[in-house]
Amino acid sequence: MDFALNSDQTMIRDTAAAFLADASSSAAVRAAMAGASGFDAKVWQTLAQELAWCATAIPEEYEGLGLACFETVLLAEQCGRFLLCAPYFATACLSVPVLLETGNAAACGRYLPQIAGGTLTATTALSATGLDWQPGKVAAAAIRQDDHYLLSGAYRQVIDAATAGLLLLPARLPGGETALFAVSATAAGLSATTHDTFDRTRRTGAVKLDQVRVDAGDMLACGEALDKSMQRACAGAAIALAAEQVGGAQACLDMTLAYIAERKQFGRSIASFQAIKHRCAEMMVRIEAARSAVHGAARQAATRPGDADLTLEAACAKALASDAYFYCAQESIQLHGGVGFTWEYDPHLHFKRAQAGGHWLGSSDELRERVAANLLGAI
Amino acid sequence: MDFALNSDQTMIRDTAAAFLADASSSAAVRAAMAGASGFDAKVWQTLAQELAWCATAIPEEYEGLGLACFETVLLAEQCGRFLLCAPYFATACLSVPVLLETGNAAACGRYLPQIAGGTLTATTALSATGLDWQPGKVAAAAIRQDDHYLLSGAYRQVIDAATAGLLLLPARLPGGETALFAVSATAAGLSATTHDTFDRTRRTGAVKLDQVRVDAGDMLACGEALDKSMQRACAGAAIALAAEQVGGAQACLDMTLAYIAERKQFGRSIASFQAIKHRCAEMMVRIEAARSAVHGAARQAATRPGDADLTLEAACAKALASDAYFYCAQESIQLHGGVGFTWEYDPHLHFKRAQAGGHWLGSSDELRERVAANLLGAI
Amino acid sequence: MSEDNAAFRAEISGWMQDNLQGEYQCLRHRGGPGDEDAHPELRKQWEQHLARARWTCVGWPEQYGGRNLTPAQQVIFHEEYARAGGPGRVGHLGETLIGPTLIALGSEEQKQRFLPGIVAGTQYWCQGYSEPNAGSDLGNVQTKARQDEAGGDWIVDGQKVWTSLAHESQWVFVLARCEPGSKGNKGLIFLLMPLDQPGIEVRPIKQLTGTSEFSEVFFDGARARNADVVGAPGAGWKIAMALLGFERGLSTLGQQAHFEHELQLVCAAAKANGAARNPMLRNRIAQAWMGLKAMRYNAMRMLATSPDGTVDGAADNAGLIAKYYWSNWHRDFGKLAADVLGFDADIASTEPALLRLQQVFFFSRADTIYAGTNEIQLNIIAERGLGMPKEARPAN
Amino acid sequence: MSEDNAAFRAEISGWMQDNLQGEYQCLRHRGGPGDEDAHPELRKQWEQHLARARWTCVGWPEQYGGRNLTPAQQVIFHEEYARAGGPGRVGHLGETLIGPTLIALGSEEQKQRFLPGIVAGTQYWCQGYSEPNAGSDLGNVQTKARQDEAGGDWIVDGQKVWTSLAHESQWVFVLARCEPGSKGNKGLIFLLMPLDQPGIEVRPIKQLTGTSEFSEVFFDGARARNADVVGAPGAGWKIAMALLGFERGLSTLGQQAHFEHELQLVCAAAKANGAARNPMLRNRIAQAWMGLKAMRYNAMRMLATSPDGTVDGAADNAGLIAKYYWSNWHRDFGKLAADVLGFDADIASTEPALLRLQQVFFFSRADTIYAGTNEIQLNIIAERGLGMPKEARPAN
Repeated sequence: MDFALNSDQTMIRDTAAAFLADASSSAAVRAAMAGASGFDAKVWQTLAQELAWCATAIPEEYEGLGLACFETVLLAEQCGRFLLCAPYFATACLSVPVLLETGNAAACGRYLPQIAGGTLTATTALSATGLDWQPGKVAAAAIRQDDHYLLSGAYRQVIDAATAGLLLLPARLPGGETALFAVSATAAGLSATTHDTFDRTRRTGAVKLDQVRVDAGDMLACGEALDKSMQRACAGAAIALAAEQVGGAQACLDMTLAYIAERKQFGRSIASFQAIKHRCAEMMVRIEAARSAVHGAARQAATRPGDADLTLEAACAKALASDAYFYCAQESIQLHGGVGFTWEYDPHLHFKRAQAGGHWLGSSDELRERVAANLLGAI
Repeated sequence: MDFALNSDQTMIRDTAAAFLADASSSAAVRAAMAGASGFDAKVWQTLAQELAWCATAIPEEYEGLGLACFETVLLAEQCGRFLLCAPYFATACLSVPVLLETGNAAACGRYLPQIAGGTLTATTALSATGLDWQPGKVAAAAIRQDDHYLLSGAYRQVIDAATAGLLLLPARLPGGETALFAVSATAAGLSATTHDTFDRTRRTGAVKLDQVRVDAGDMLACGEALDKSMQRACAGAAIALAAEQVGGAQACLDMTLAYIAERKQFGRSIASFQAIKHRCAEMMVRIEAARSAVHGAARQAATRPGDADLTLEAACAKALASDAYFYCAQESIQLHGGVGFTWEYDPHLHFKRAQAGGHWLGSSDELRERVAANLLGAI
Repeated sequence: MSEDNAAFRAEISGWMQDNLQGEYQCLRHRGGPGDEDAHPELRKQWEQHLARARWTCVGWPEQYGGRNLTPAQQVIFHEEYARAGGPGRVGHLGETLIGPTLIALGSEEQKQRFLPGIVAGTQYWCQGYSEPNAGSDLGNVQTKARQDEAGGDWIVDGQKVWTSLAHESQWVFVLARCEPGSKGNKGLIFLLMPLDQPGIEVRPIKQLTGTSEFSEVFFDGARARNADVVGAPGAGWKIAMALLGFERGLSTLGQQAHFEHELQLVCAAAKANGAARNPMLRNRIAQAWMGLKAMRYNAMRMLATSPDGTVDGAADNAGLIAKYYWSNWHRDFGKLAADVLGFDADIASTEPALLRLQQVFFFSRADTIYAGTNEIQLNIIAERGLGMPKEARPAN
Repeated sequence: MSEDNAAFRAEISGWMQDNLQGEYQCLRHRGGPGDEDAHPELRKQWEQHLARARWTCVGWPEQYGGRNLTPAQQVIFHEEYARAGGPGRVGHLGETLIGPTLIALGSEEQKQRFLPGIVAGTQYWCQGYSEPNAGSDLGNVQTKARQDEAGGDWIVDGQKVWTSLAHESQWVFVLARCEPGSKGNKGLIFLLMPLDQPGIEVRPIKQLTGTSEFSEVFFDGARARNADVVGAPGAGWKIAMALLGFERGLSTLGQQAHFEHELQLVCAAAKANGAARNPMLRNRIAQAWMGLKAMRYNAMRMLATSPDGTVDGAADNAGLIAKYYWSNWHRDFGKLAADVLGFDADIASTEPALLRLQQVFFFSRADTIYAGTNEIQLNIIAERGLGMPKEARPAN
């Protein structure tokens, strides 16, 4: 496994950075935050249709580019760096792996080409309450009737709940098994609301189902097969989220370096104080270590490792990246001093995003317990 | 509760410091470490008989000075600061509270005056394996025969096992209750060995009992009453140990400040580097916070709070002091650079003592769980 | 504790129970840091309600309207006030900072004119120290004051920043440079200025919380009467530092009672949502409890007065670490509160208790920045507490 | 992985299994940091055993006795060597530092004279860089070298310190000042000197572990032949820095395999004594595992060579953090190992696996000090990695 980027990968990264520096500038982010949908439809159109970002990891048979998890990670890192407000994560990083891993070819054929083409956004609900796969905590129920199911229930936290065109929703079958359904946002009986979240760069909301009719063909998978698929898909999503977090952490460090180089106190640039230098160095250490873990996990994921190994790779990447992000966001506020506490400067946007994402797809402590269980057995 | 020291207390502290600066200099500590007993008998004689340190917290009815836990804490802090090698902790800080709390007046009358007079040293075994009160883990058994008990069993870690004149040893009675016995070191069938420990400033050893005969009057307490007494006594001992640890942490900071003021690199005293200054400041913060916790706990203990409150006070003092001690010892080695890693300089003596004591009378995590159980209920 | 003190404790506790009722009930536990914009008008009424019962400025001499309470009694007052959920005091800058400064260093006329309004809870103050380029480096103050030769007034031009509660205050105390070309702590003046005048504009700063406890204050030909100079022109630094000396005072124990209340909210939230069964969170909650205990005992060491007059450095050491310790404790605690809430931390709660914890998470970010950043605190601890070398300050 | 590499991996793994047997069995996992005095004589025989199979200096060009392995193959070699429990290499300073330096910058005569002994595992080297007042500040080297005008030899006076394995070595490479009055990195010379001569005295330093892996080396009229100057007199700094550049190399992956073995020992100890059921220790063990994984991927980024020649800064960044990351990881890991052992950590264990963990606890304290202290590493990361201002160095 060689860890160098090839020239295609370098280009993907640099093109994304150049695009986002403009399309997701601080002003653009703040405009998106203030809007009802939470993102700029025009930016999304460019990104999803012209740049085909959602197509990256979709196989060519579904009209995607057929690239690996690693290329998604390169894009996600830039999205995190520039605080991109867009349905990219929920669509391309979460729901695409879910569709691919559950492996329902008809459903893939129906939805993936639209996603690859940038005409359909998607999201996935993972449990009744939060953003990790907990089939035991699914509060919705599905009952089969002839050629369709009727779904009722609720999901308290779903990313982009109110804007996604396609919702992948788990529900319990009468026998106790959990099944996953592809449901159109326009289905009668489905209602979604957006939460008043502190992190305004990515919306979450609640979804309610009241006797929603779903074609039997849109039941993607169920039972053990679903659980296994979802664990793999969530691992992929966690690696992408971790990449975002590494990008975010890098942005925190970069903006801090820029600020403290200019800011003078006691007649000196505060960047010249050794304690400040050491703290910036510590940020870099954590960022680079997390980046190594994320890149390593993404490269491993491309080799289709076993379920347990993939889960551990993702746990390592997400825990290190998530902790590094929060650490850097905190330090960024602190080292900006007074202005770090203002709405006007950007550190707080990262700070809020770091805290929110820290609990998605497993908190760092939960992920460490997954690793511990593997090394030491269950407690 | 006024936290200022009165003039008597200031004198106790300063006199102890002046005595130990000489009697427990680095050279004296190293001589004691190398000796078989682990301490200098002459220093002990001065301290226990002339200075009457062991008498401090013994009531006047048992020929002690009748002072409070707080004065013991002032002495213990200096002992820790100067790495005193002596049976002071096991005798005065651990076994005296055990004798007083178990409250067997006849036994107190027999042993406390000798301890107060400095002619008897004592220790207490707390469990079969380690140095915290775990009656469930007592592996010795006692059988009553007429006017005496026969004790058999083993204790793997006992402070000053091989030198204490009196050993307070728990053993299980046939009915399942645990009882505590006062056993003379010279009792037939009792054997003690000293461990090859890394911390050479305080010896621990193993004790074995093979049909040791103990007078019925030397059964100090048993069952629930014993458990309650031991929890109180261990809380007292933990506060004293915490005081030692605060003193040790202070010594680590002081020796580091002295070294880095002299040490030059890059043409400057390394004490002038801001990162070094901040790290020394961080040490001071942890030391002063721990000292506040220890002094507060000692002053509270003097008011005879309820069992639960006393346990929590002790937990807080010991956890903060223990963590501060290890932190400062680690920083002391680091900031000494190369010489911090040598046998010749003193940081490693504190480092080893900090690690060893960190697991006595509850590790910091165990103590925090005690607090959590109180705040949140058992897990 | 003496019997007197127990009776005094009971008196306050009883008064609070009887009075923080009815219309004031909704103020319980409100108005603390990060919550300053809660019911400002009602909290001003509460100040006056307190004043009528002589519960403002309790440590001040009786001649100035105080009760001349001993430090031990003041401790009790602040503890019981906070324990009862007494709301954040709108008048605290007057009571704890400028009032004591005027009592110590003000002219008789200044005392007569300002102290009664502070005691009565009718006159509110804010602080004009920090500037965009004089934050940690307060000696770099650039706001200018020049004397109008005609009337003797001082005319002030410049900008102050991080002024808390400026929009709720009538008066501001200002540190300005009155000797052109002077540098550092020389040539400064300490002025008392009414905010409601043409030359002063207050612009709220939107904070990361979305609220605006802090403001920028712009001075453009604003005026202070010559009688409103505290101390001598040119010697303002001495007054400014004396005032900061009052900052570290008894109210710290009241602050801790607020923290204790917040910790109770976290425990309740953890029990309610199951976080109380998570061993890592249990450990952190216990650590927070321990830190709070250490903070309390540290404050008592800091406030200790030796019964027989002996002095040791302990109180100084305890005082030196106090700000760094509580602010970092509170910032860590804010993170703990958010982690206990888990997923729900990101959704503005409709339950006041949970919303309060969310505010603590965000607002505690300011704790390690204002009133001396962490970095400044560590410098001070190293230099004053440990006698380490001062940072080299390059020649200007 | 290509088929070639898989075959190569199997070859080494098989060879190690077949050869680290019998008399060498007791060397498994021995002789690492903190364990350098384990079986030194037998480990020298093992070096020669390796050499006979051409498993020393595998990355060197074939003309100097190496195998000219690609970096990827070297990675595999070091991983499999360590995974099999291959003992700490007594010859590693020769193989990884002075050998590559001579190959790059030595004279032909020096190559001919020294490289064969290094390859054969018969000639051992130690490093004479640090001095009592030139630790972090290597440019402050004061050891003097003056040329004997008669024979051209260089006569050396001074003292080196923290020289590892001096008592097991025959040769030392020395950085000395050859231009009197010169300062910093100017006027230095890089000399190769035999240790066994009248002017050199080696005094072991007793470390906190009680053992003596490090020594002081005193030079009192010691001699180096003029032919044993590497590079030009006065330009020794260049050689010294080039040599340090070789330090951060492929052996890092072998080191990680040692760490992995230590982590396995901790897991086994935790399962045996019940610590594995302690949630806090589980969390820390998992964190250690994660850190090790990050370290491994970081090393692979550091060693990455882009397939199509594009270069980005990633490898540099990964390289900059490597030493700080592994040394702090290992120090924390040592503490974790001790905490897993609990009470028993303080009693020298009679079980080799547990004793090893006890050694790690103590010896890992040196990791954050030698080869650039934490403080120096953070300076370097800030200045080279982040472009932050250099520390002011006062004029001498």
